Amino acid sequence: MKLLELLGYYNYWVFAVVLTVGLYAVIRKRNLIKKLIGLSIFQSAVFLLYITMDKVEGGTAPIIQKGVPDQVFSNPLPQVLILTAIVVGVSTLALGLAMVVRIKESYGTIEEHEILGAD
Amino acid sequence: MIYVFALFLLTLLVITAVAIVRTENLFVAVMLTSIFSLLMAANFFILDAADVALTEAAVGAGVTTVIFLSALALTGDWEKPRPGGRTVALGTVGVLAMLLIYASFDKPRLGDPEAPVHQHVAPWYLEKTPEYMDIPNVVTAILSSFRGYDTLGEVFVVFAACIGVLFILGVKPARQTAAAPQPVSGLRHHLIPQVVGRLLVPFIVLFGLYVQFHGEYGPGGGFQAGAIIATGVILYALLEGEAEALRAVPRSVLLALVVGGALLYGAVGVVCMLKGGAFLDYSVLAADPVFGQQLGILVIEAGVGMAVCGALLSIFHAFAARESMT
Amino acid sequence: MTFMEHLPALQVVVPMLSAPLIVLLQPRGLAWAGATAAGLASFAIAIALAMAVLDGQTQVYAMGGWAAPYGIALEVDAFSALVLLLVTGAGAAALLAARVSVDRQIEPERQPLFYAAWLLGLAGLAGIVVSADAFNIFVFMEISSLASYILIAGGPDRRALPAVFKYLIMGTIGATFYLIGVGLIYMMTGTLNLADMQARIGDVVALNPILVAAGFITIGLALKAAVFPLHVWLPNAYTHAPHMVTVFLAACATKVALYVLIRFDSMVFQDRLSDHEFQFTLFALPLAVLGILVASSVAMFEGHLKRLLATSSVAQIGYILLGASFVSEAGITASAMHMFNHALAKGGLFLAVACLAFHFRDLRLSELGGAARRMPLTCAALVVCGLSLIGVPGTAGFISKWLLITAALESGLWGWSLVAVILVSSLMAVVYIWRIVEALYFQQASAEGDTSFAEAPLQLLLVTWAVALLNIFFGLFPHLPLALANGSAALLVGGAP
Amino acid sequence: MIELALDVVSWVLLAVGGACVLIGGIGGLRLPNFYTRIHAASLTDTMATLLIFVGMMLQSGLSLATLKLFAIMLFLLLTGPTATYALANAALLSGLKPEGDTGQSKHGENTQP
Amino acid sequence: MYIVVSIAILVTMVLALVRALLGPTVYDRVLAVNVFGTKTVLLLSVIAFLYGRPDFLDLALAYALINVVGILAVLEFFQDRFRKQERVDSD
Repeated sequence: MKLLELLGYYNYWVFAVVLTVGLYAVIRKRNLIKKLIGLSIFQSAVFLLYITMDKVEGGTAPIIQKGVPDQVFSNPLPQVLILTAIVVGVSTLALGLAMVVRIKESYGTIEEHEILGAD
Repeated sequence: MIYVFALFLLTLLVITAVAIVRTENLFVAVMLTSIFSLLMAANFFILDAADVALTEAAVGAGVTTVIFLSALALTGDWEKPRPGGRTVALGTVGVLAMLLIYASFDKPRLGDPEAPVHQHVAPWYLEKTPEYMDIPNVVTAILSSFRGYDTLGEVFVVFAACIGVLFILGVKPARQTAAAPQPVSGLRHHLIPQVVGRLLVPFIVLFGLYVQFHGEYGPGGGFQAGAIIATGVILYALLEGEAEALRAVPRSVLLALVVGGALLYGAVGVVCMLKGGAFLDYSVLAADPVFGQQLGILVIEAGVGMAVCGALLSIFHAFAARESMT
Repeated sequence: MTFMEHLPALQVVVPMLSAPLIVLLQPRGLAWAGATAAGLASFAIAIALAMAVLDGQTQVYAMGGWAAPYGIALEVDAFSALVLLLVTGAGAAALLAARVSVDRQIEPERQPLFYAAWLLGLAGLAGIVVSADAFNIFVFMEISSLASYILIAGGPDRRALPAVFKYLIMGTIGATFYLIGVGLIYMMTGTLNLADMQARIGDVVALNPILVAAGFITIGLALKAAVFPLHVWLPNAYTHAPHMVTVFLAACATKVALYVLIRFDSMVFQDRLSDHEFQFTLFALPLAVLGILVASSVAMFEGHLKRLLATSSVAQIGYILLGASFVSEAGITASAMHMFNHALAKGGLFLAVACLAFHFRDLRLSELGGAARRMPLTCAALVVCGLSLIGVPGTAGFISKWLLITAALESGLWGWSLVAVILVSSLMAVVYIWRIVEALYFQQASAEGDTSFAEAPLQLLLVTWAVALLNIFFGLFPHLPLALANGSAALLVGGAP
Repeated sequence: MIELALDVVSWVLLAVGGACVLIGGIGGLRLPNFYTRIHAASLTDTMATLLIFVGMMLQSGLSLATLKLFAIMLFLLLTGPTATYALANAALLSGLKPEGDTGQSKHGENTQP
Repeated sequence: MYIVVSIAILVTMVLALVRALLGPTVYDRVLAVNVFGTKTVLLLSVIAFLYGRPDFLDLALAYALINVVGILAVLEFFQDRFRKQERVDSD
């Protein structure tokens, strides 16, 4: 029973590890595109946290089938929140990449230490 | 039994994330990012989040990879390694990880029905959706009606991203290349992909429309449909060349799509106000409240689909036009 | 439902829906006119809401017709009415004065997009203040952040881009930390509505996730509000942004994040978590004091005029956090008042900087010689707003400094040392304002600079003077903001309904 | 009776399909250079897809799901080989010469454009 | 029965991931991504049947269509760089 008990928390540990991997990339890497990739990993971890909440033992996706009586459904609310968060992540990514392209044209480099050196 | 899959895929997820951070070739990092999004979608599907998996698939595999690659084409795809100790970064990040893992023991176990999340608001939604809207997909019902204001904010986030990229990339690059920007010929001499692609594009757009209008009955809705249709037109642009795609869907149409979609969503809300209900209260739209709700959901999903499709395509064209300039 | 009842929704909908319309207005002048009309309309709505709140009825609006915990509820009480006035007022004033200054810095064909982003920023900030749903605050926080990234990225010289990229990275990390915090609270209480959360958080047994959630939300919002150690993005972002954007963002952007922090803390965490007051004070007080002292001293030795004022903004945010960290009625009143007064003072100062920028390409203090002779009116307005920033009696700044000192004294044994900190930092403020005055009035004009009388355009000058006079007016008759601040303090900490 | 036969046939198809997938995966890993690995990958693309989807179609009988399964199979069979062809074409164009009999590709290093 | 097939697919995904991480030339990685995408489609369809909810096949259908766009975008990227290098060498 103990192992199955621990398995229940496995999702939260993966959330913690992927979150820290993303944060590490954002803090540590100096290439601006690698920072953006780290940022998208960082946000994906949060999506995993929300979707882990919605699973109910033996429940199916919250789409009500006409014929089937008293079905157990997973919780639909975190899915709605994550639908919004995914699109927010893509929008921030697109804006960040547009800035990186402009920085490359005006500074000639996308390494943070070289940019700071240039000014 | 789902533990086996969940365990397996989550471990793959962690490996891919670490590999993305470690590799120095940015192109490889982008390839691994698309694998990362494939794994995320599979994980969501196993955890009963079909709508979210479809969104992650439509947005992650198609549009994100294409935008990253066009940005890499404009910048370099090698990262300068950073020598020196990484103890400080690892230290702070390690502390955060320990804190999170320590806090995870009080959280409800994966999937236990007594978790507070399943007691308070969720059962009301599951119970009231057939009564108020009578549509099977509860996620679409919440997304468009119960929490429609969130989705309105969401459409304006996409609208902001679109005008942001057009604003930032609106500045002509400083050193215009002497040679006239030669038309970016798509995979011209790849005959087979071109033929298959020309066959495939109509089916992708058709499938996008299916997902758009099937949103109430199965996994689908405005976001997914907009992303899939945008991916279809991007495939056409890849095969025929960006200029050809611009002739098919000119920039003015794209701007009209984005502005039209956002305004359509807002207009439905204002009409609800004028007809005496609260903002975005669709039950006043028609005599029978249930039919009014369904009508409202259908119209705003169309608005969301238009806005997302227009925004993603104008972002792609902004980057592609930049490529042909430098 | 009558028109008056729709006001909370209209407050957000009017600027938000006019943004796409403005993108279509290609002819140059029209974009500015449309944006200003929408800005003034939202300011009028904010005034009407404030009037309604002042005579006692807090507006609650169920969005989409669904009741609170199931749908999204909007709520306008005393605190949000005050911050709404601040946000829409700063937005409308900056828009009124923006035409001349923006024409010089943004190309005509990009202006419709610029003004649309401006209105989205205004709508996002108003959406945060009006909303009473935790996830809805995140969505509108993203809208306002994306809009401010776009606005700052419009800056004329190339240094704006790395500055705004750093702001994007730190802002997104802050918003995602906030999202994690909300997720953890939702996991333990099962609801997203703030009032509902307050009710249900009491019977949560396992306190670990709630503490971690409190930590994440506080750090995320501190990042967004540029509280002391996490403020590194602010000076560069405000310095290299277009002048009018700095006026708008400096006046209200960071204060809205502090508004959410104070509301979250006093409503959700405060009376339910045992000894949480002590934890919040333990966290916020040292950061506020450090922020005030370090930022003020850095501002003293700063050469560039705009960067000096931006760094002093970090110190002023420290004051607001100082007031909030007392967790007492007097403390919340002081921090709410200082939000209002600082917006007036700093908005006026940056408007004066925008006027100066018309005739002085380089805004370094060493280059501003002889400005007073060439632009007497602008420099006079700058001095008035500077005095209000210091807190000279008779100006708005004095009211909030006075309230801070009384709150500090009331807060027990540490009171006297905090009063000393406030006085020392006010002295530092005197020093750096005096450095500006000395550069403007007593420094010899540089050799080739012409000294003919050349004032800023009339439109910009009128708005600058209007804000300067407001500084004085609210210094002498602070009844309106004071009533709202007292109401908000009673609501948040006093436990009034 | 028919039911049982259908079940057995689809189990067999699914099992062989699974084995095919596995063989393709192992092939992709162990084969020496790029062009041989492309064969292994295309094996799984076509054969395994065919087997697994036909096996599932037998299970689901005549329904909307069968139509969807058929559509997925059709598109996979259409796009898989195209992608593999385009990939091999691009690799050949940019100079990755297929090996004669030495077995070890000259351009093994990572910085291949 | 579906479990056996899904386990086989999962193992293949691991092998494809190993190829993506090791892959000497860049084209190996692109090949690995292509194999990974196809296997995800198979896995999603099998799990849809495993859960007894065949109406979720839309997701697998979406992936079958979109996966090819990523691969062709990569090849377009390489073609651009290859043409840019030719221009650099020529002038």
